[in-house]
Amino acid sequence: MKKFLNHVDHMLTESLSGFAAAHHDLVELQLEPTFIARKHKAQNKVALISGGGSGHEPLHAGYVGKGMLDAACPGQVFTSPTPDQMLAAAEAVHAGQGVLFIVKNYAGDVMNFEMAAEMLPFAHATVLTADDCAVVNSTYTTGRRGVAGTVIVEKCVGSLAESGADLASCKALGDKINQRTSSIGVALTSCTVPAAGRPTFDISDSEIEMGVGIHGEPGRRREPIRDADAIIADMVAAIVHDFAAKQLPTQGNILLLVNGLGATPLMELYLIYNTAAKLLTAQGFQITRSLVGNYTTAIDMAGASLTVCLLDDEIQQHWDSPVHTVGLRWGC
Amino acid sequence: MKKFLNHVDHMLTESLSGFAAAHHDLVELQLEPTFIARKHKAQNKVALISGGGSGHEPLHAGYVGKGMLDAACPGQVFTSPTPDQMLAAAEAVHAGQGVLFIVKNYAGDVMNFEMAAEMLPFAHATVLTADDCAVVNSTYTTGRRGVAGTVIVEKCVGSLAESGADLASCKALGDKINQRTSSIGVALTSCTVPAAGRPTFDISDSEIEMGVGIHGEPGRRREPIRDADAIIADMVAAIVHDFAAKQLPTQGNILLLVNGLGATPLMELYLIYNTAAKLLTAQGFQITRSLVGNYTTAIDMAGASLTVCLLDDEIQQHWDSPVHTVGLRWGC
Amino acid sequence: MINSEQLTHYVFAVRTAILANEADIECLDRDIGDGDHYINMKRGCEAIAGLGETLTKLPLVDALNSIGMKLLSTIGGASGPLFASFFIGMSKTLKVNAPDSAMHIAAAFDAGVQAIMQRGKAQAGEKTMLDVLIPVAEQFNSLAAQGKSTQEIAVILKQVASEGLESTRSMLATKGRASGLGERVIGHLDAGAKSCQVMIHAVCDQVLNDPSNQPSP
Amino acid sequence: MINSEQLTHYVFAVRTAILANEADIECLDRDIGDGDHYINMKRGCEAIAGLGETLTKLPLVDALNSIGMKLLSTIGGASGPLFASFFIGMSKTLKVNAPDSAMHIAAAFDAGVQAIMQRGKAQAGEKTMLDVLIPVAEQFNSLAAQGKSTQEIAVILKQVASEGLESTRSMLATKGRASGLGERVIGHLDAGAKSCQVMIHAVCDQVLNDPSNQPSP
Ligand SMILES: Nc1ncnc2c1ncn2[C@@H]1O[C@H](COP(=O)(O)OP(=O)(O)O)[C@@H](O)[C@H]1O
Ligand SMILES: Nc1ncnc2c1ncn2[C@@H]1O[C@H](COP(=O)(O)OP(=O)(O)O)[C@@H](O)[C@H]1O
Ligand SMILES: [Mg+2]
Ligand SMILES: [Mg+2]
Ligand SMILES: [Mg+2]
Ligand SMILES: [Mg+2]
Repeated sequence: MKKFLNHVDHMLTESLSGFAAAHHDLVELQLEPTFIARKHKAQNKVALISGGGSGHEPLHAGYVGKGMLDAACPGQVFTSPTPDQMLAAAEAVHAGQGVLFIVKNYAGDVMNFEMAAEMLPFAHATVLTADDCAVVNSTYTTGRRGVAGTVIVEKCVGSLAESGADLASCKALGDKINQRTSSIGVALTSCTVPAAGRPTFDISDSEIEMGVGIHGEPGRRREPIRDADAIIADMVAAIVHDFAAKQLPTQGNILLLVNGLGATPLMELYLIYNTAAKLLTAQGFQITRSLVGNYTTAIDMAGASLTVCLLDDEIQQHWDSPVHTVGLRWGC
Repeated sequence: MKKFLNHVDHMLTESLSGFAAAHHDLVELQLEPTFIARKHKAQNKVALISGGGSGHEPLHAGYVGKGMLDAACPGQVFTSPTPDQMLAAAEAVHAGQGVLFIVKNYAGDVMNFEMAAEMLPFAHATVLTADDCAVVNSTYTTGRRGVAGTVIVEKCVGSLAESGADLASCKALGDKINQRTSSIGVALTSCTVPAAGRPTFDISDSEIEMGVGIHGEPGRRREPIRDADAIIADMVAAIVHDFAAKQLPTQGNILLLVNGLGATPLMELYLIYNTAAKLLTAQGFQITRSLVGNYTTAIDMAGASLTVCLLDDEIQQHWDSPVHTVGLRWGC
Repeated sequence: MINSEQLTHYVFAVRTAILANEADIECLDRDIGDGDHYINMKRGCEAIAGLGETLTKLPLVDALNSIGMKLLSTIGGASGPLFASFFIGMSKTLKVNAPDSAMHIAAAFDAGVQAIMQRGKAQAGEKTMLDVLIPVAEQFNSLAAQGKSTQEIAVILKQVASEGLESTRSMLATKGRASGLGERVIGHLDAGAKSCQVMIHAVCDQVLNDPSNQPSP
Repeated sequence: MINSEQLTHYVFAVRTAILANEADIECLDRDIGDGDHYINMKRGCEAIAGLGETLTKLPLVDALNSIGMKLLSTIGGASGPLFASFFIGMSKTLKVNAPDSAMHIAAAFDAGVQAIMQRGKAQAGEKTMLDVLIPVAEQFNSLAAQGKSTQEIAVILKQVASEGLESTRSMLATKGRASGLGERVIGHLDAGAKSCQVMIHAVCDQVLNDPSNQPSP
């Protein structure tokens, strides 16, 4: 393992301290328990709090700020944060209109946020994101994982909350976006969890993992590497299939997010975008919004995910509204 | 080599096409010869054109837009673009006030831009960036390389040009910033040039390359890997030493840029920022502006560079002014 | 039957055992999970060991509750809330029935396991820690009801824990992170089940070595 | 002495030789450069080969100029403008002196090398392609002045090119990308020098095999 680090036990705190120092105009770091909150507490709006294991940067701390989250609770690397973090964050950012938790659907995140919610002295609701269509949704599994689509939920619900909407409306928009969003990821290499000190999985130079999440879990299947176009065609097909399974139209305006998992150069992400956009357009979609870059990562994994969100006027309006965070900024 | 690609000969065009498609509101791609220009041609201002080998994304195409470049000429991977590209770009974006080339100081870039300049039918000037202090500047070498500090030059000169300043003033600001900026890079791994198909250099798990540029050239020396703090202390010392050698004060307001070389997770970049900021503050600097992320990359290299720019009111004002490009956006 | 001082001994024995099984535990969560289970367990064990003296001085129910709350704010991930629920559940039950017989302790253990099932919405056969914990709880109840000696109980529960662990090998995962992997999990043991087997062995060994538990000659 | 048809033969011979030396050339630029020199040379060779017929039909000076302009817009990097300058420089000189003697060709070659020196602001001894080209140009001039046969000249220039290449091994680099590496370049050959040696050998071998150049028996 080669990383810039001093001691593995201090890595997270040192990194969060650097984050808070570099962006002291935007955010504030609290330790013990750990959370990142907006520098200037928002008034009289639903407080949006997310969190999850670290290693997905800029998710979630990078999305704290005007028009998006009020606070983020970073756990250890790939490990859900703990309820005391969420309670302290809620205490700090609650602004009289209740708390909305945005939680990626993993057993650990769900249970920790659930226990926090049970102890929370404020009105609250939770949006569970579950956009990963690599995991077959059935009563036999804990359900689909939340991956890069979470960024879209955080952005749009953030915008709605900023406009003064109530808790129920915020939850409803989050649930709607989640329902209209599908993602799928592919890995060329494993990531290395600092505490583990070696790659989570071994993979040869001629193989890829199709259908990976964002924690270095193995994907649905291992397969030989092929031309990018062939890989992307499979990914697009999986998303289109998922749209059909969810009874969503496979045409209309979409947001296409090509997300790097950490170690993939922009040059490759744009090549992926090029092919995916052509295939989705041929399918009948209109790509009216795009995002390309590292928005939901898996530490240092080489790989990428595609996310398609079926837009409507409401979602598109909230996507376009001003946002000022470390990870997303426009309109101000 | 594992990359998302179809055929190595088409990679660049496919990637540029994806870039142009994803950002069609901002930029336009021309092929044969290849350049990226602003979607909406700027009027009555000095035209800013940069370019260089590909593989450094988002540099330079990602910095085309309002408040920054008018056009960028991407060469093959790590290979300077050719004069015909620069001439065509100049033809397309010249707006009556002359052309300023912003060129990173490499033999190839210098000579190709020089030949373009010799053929250019417009008033023109060139700013050569040479911020890499790993290369000892002496009459015996071609001089220092231009690396991540180039982003600061492009941002600030872009702002000045947008304000209507003339060619000489734009060149003067670029030269001034270059003079007040020092960078140094370190690599944990090599990058892989797609056409070569394998890593440019071999390096063991216990070594780093100190003083690398952005092309996978070996650095000044290979050394054992140490704690991040120890590595960063050496990098900060090199920059402080360079400031002294340039007769710049080693105190005052600075912009600190922690730049990822492509495969380094944000978590590590912020850890680096944390240590570098402390050391520079202890040295007497005041960090009044910061930038952390992948801004000038070396394809898929794991590594990072530090850039320190000594601010003055003029530079800071132009750094803060609105910019709307793919790679940098604020204030609009 | 058990007091806070003994509990503290168990805590240290568990920590030693988890640390000794680093390679196995880590490997299992890397194979079909995300590789953090060992470090999560270690962080939890260190935190509880850090309570040390404090635990010894508390009444048993409070000590158990403290362990649960500490784990809740320390481990995170899936295993954090589950192990926390276990200790909080045990504590609640012992508040009603003082731990003055093996049956009471077995009942408390069972309540802890129920709390895990509730929190995780899981049952036996889903390739989780419950495949160790449920059979152990059942056997514990029944052995205690049969009036078996502490020694006998400890020997049998070790055996049951190991069988439970082994049973996860052939299972499909339907809960937790491994549930995304389909058929690929078959042939692998579950990491959380391994931790539970290791911890149960550590406590049982402690019981077997405790002179106060030796059958009178 | 040389016409556009022969030039076209040389072009193809050069391409074949560059492709045959892929591993060596690529490796050298990877060791102390940025690894693109082979692919740059290949791209240039393919582009010129692509001109094919067109070249044959042009007067020699125009053919040389076309090669230069094509290389300029195809290769990029450091080697692009340098090789372009070489051909454009040669063309300019031959416009003045028609290529009707070995001396005129040697003078044109020399002018090409001068153009490279001017464009690159470099001299002999800086660990670049010039360490092959300058001695070759000098020897070419002097052998032609001595009235040596085409055959003799070709044999000797091959030797000089190889020696020039070898001479770069012990040099420090003071121009080009390798100049950033200090002492670390010692022991490595320069990639551009290698390409020049390969190209000069290819042209000389072509000369040696051309029946019209055979000494009458
Ligand atoms: N719903 C559940 N019920 C019971 N045990 C579970 C459940 N989900 C996960 N587990 C257990 O937790 C273990 C994983 O814990 P850990 O690696 O610490 O957390 P995470 O899965 O969040 O990375 C699994 O091996 C499994 O035994
Ligand atoms: N100033 C110069 N004068 C002469 N030759 C040079 C000069 N700079 C570089 N070279 C030659 O160019 C070669 C490198 O070419 P290439 O790899 O194609 O371009 P780049 O260095 O831009 O990657 C070097 O090996 C060297 O021989
Ligand atoms: Mg985890
Ligand atoms: Mg190059
Ligand atoms: Mg785990
Ligand atoms: Mg090169």
